[in-house]
Amino acid sequence: MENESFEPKIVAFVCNWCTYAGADLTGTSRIKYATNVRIIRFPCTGRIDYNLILKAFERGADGVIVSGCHPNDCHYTSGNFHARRRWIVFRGLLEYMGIDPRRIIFSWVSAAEGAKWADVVNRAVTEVRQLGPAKEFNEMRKSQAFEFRSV
Amino acid sequence: MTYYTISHNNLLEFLKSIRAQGKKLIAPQQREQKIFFMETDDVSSIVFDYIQTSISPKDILFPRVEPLITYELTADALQVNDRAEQLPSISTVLFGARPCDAVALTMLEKFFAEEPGDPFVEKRAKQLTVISVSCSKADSYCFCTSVGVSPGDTRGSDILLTPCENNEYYVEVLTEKGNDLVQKSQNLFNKSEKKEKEKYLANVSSDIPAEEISKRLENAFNNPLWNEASLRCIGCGTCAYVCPLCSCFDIEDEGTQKCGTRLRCWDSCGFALFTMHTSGHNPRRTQSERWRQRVLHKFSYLPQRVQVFGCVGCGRCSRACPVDMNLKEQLQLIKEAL
Amino acid sequence: MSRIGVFVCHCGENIAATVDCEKVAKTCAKIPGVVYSVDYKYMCSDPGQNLIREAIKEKKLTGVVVAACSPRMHEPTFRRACAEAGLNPYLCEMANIREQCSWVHPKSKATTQKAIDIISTLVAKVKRNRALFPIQVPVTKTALVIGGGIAGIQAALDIANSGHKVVLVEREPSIGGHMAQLSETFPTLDCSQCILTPRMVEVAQHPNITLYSYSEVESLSGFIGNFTARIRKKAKSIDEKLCTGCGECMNACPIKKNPSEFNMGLGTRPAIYIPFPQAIPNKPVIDRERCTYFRTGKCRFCETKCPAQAIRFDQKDELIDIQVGAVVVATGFNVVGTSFFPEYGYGKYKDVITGLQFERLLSASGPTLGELKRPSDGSTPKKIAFIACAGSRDPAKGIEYCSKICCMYTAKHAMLYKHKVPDGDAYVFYMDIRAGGKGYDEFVRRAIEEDHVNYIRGRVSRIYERNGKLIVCGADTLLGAEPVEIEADMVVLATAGIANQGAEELAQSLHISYDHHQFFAEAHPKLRPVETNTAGIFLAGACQSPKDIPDSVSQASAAASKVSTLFSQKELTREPVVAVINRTAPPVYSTCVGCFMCQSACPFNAIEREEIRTRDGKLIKTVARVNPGLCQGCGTCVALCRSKSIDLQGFSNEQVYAEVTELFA
Amino acid sequence: MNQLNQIAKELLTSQKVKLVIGYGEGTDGRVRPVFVRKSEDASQLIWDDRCRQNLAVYLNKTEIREIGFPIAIVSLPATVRSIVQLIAEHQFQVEDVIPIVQEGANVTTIENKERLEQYAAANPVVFPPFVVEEIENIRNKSVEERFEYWQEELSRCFKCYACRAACPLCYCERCITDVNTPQWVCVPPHAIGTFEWHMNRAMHLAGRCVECGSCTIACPVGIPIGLLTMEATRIAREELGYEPGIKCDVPAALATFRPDDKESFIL
Repeated sequence: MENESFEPKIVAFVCNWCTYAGADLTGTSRIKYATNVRIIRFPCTGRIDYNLILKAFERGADGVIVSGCHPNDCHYTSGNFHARRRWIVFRGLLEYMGIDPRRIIFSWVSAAEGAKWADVVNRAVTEVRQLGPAKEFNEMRKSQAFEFRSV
Repeated sequence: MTYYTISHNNLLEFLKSIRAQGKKLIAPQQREQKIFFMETDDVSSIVFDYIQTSISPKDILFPRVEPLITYELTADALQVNDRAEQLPSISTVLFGARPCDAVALTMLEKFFAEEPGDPFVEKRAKQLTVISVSCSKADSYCFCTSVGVSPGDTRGSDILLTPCENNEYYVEVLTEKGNDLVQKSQNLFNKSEKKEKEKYLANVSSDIPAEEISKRLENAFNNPLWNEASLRCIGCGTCAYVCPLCSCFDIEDEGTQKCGTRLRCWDSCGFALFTMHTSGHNPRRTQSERWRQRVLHKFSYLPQRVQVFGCVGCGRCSRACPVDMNLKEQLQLIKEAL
Repeated sequence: MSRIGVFVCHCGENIAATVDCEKVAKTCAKIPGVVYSVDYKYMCSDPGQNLIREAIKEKKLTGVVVAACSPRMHEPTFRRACAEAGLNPYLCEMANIREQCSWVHPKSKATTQKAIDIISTLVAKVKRNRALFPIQVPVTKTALVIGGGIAGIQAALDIANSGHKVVLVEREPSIGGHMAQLSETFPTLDCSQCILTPRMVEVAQHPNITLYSYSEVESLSGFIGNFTARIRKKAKSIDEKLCTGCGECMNACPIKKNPSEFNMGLGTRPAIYIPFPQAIPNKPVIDRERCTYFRTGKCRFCETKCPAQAIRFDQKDELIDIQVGAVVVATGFNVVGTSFFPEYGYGKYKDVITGLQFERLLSASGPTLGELKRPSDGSTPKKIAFIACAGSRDPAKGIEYCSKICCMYTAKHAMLYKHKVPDGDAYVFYMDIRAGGKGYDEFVRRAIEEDHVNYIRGRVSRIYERNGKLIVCGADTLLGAEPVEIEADMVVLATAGIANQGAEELAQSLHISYDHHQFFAEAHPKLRPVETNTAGIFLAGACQSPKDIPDSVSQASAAASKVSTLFSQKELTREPVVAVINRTAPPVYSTCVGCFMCQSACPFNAIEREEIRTRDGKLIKTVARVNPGLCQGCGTCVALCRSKSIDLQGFSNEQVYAEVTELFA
Repeated sequence: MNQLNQIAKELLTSQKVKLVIGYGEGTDGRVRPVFVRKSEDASQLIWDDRCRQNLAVYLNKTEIREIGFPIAIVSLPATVRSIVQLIAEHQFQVEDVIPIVQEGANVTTIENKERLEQYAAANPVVFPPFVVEEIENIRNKSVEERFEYWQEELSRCFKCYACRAACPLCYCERCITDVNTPQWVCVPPHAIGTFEWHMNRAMHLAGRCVECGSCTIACPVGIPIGLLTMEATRIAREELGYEPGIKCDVPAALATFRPDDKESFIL
């Protein structure tokens, strides 16, 4: 694999009640996983603005994990359902605009699924490593063409 | 001033040679049924049959996004870079500008030359050579002659080509910069007498005397006409963005605590946000007030302040307006109403 | 300018073993805005907390980041410490460098770097934190109990006994609900009415309870502590103050052959009636659909016979608005109708009846005065079949769930049958016997072993009539699915319990959620089983799912205790992590454009419409408003708002944005 | 269009409406929006194939609101759908706006909710052939090719916001791009800035865009910009089963959910 030495930068947006607690459990269970991920805590997946995912990529993330409570387990009953809809549209549009949606890993990780969290992270790291750096965003950042822009 | 003629084929050769000299060549190109000034390596892609490009060439002097400074916070110091000093030196040739565009470019240069001056526009203008092509066609949106510009105007051009018979152009070399270019490809040009080019030019009627309108506008601020006239205006920035003279901008800072850039971006008085105060108060709350600002700025404030109109009558705003806000017609309305 | 303090905890070796805490503290000291950064062995210990308290005072900190364990562990600890030092507790954030860093990664530079990154995102966040203050909501200390069955009665009595006012609303002319219809109750076989009626009387006499019978809740607005309920008091056509309940009117009524609802259609009642002798209130109502006067304009016999002159034909429905602080929904359940079992001939054969009808036949106050006579010819059934799971656990019929009470009451029915007809044969067709509960399995065993009820494990496919007998065709799965045919005199269906009629409409008017069977939904199936998602509304009894009496009663008491807890406080205190809609100076007032997408997305109905008007009352615009009493702070509306006119305190747009961008600064 | 003029005239004479928004003759063979307040001016109204702009955009304009409801509006099928969507989003009431529509060979008005919803549902927006072609063209591209395609197209965008101004459903008083605390959308029209802007526009119009194409028509640099919001609506339609602009009291696609929404992409 040509990308083996590449260490992807991954941001995880997680809900407080399930995945954050699940990630805590990974810790208390001393299950090891890759160091590439930085977790940001939200009250609920419903709170996660798709713009934050965009911002993460624009600022240099190579992958994003979004994770929350399983359906019907949402602390607020339906925040995750709303989020799920949003992701359906968001993923579709990203793909339409030419961004590989595999860079965003969506998952449901409950407070009891410490092992699953480690698995999700490791999987994300492997997959994003295979995809390589987020070249589309790098390209856009570079082409902040400040000289005459051909129109 | 020297005069030549050049055949269409030789003109293409001439443009090719410009590119070969390592200069940046910007010329009309077609994209999605519209004509734009675009950088090109391939002279065969240049479009000749157009009345006006969709967007003015002001981008060349005043790009839509201009980094003014960059900063970086390192372990021991804050470093600020003046981007003006880093502007690349590359001579640029604009081909296919209309005489009105060329006039507008000089005016734009003057606007930015006002105290304290603007090194970006100044440097770019210095590097720019303008080869304009006179208008042999005009459409109903054109009204250059009403604002003191003509289809064969030589102001602002370094070389002016006027299409005449036999697929030839009458060439007026107007400046030293123009002459330099011609000298390098002398063999492509035929010496010529000074010609009377009027007969080759489009006829643009001058039925809207801008000076007169300018006078009438002095007391028009509270006239109900603005509301009526702009009822269909939807408040986009198209007119300002295609205009060769609109030069309002907005300063944006993009960055973090560690590094970043200060950018100058185009802005438009048509936007509600243009005059929005932090408090939420907006002195130009409605679109009619913004439309009034646009007209008054171009036809009253600028003439009062610097004795020029903020308009060269190119008609781009009217052509581009999604709701047919026709500037020429609007001036006519003002003339009748006031 | 921010003055942030960073406190890096070693957690003994828990963090320090893999993270270079000293280096972390030193690096963090260089983050712009950080004025103090220190590491310490145990931050949560007294000296550790002291370190924070002292630093807040000495360094005049405007924000604190404690880099230690999970905020789920010690956030309250450190926020309290900050508060003790005079810093608003919401200006303290925790960076989780233990569970999500030191414990999951080996000792390495990368691990230390991750700890630094985590801290810097939280420094970026805390710089944008604002001081927040708990939200106080006033509470009206009156509860509304909807439904006067055993659950509603229990809840009303419990709340009333704890000293609070209760308004009890019952749809029928009398309280009592289904329990009043039962003959005896499992597993003790004590008489249902004997244990219920004293409670009913207590309700009627309790000084804290206002009873609205023959009434329905029409709408509910407001929020926890501050609801307004609109009650429709249906016209009873009598003046309750004058009526003595003597019953002369009922005797006078010429239209006597109306099917009695109380007796499940097995008996009759007049058009002016009291549903059953022990009814509370014990005053009649006129059934206007059956009454001759209301149908034809003539009659008024009852009026002439009424010694108290209490009949009021011109009475109208009355709408009453009451202010309440909490609501207990106890609207009970229903059983499936006749059309549900074409294969069992229910509705076609008179002697195929439901369990509830059987209860009435067994009841001493029932249409047969407790004698077991079959409806068709009044004879005593010598052979009887009971079919458990009639409709329940049958996905093909659309009811996947277990109705929970049928196994027990079927055993009870069979047992009572054997007690009444000792020489009769009782057969029970069942799928499984579910007899979890105190004394329950023993009870079933008694039916089988002592009363010799024949239990056949298998389902009944069809019932048809032959020579005056009901032929019950089933299979005995324990005997290798061998076909079984019973020639029964009577069949009792343990029909599935379903949501009460009108449950969906009621849920909508109360703004509570319900499942696809129209049973009301609890906030959490395990941890919040009596609360709904709408704060201040609680559930009791079978309106949530089929339940037996002890379960209904305990849930009712639980709901009542929730209400009492709510009422025990002067004001309700809520976490300030709530959404707010921005307000700006005129002429904008708010950037909200009133599309109300937030309103439809909010799981808690916390978003209201607010009309912004000029001083002389002219409407300027309608914008959203978050009711902080209802908002739970999920932030779904915030992410949804296109114009970014809503923000979530504690997780504001600026805060989360700063966290994300800080990672790549 | 005598019928149209007649209807407009009657609506104004009977004072049933204060204003009729319609199409009139513009300059150089173009049509333009006209605002008729006096019955004698009703003859200005025309209706032919050139009339493609969605006039519902004016229903939220301050100056038009100052004239006051009820307003009659010459409506294409897409216009009716945007009116329904605007009602669903509480921007005005059914009785505030009277669409004037073509039904078969006739021009009629729609004056109640049932008819409005019925008309909207029965008259889907028909895409012009070049749009259908372009949709197909993009569908056949790989993700990489799509990136190139949009980068090339969006490189012309200079953020004049004509797309926003021409859209009847972009009625926010403060657009997200004008929010600067935090700066959700980079203001400059550089690659990131334009990508963000168009992504946001598409997300905001997901399940709300009625596919009228007014944004594409308005774009002065010829970006087929409507394809983005149309794609968002296609996703809402195909994956969420949601059709915008046909029901007056249904919450927007992203303001609601179904427990069985697809989640094959979620681990």
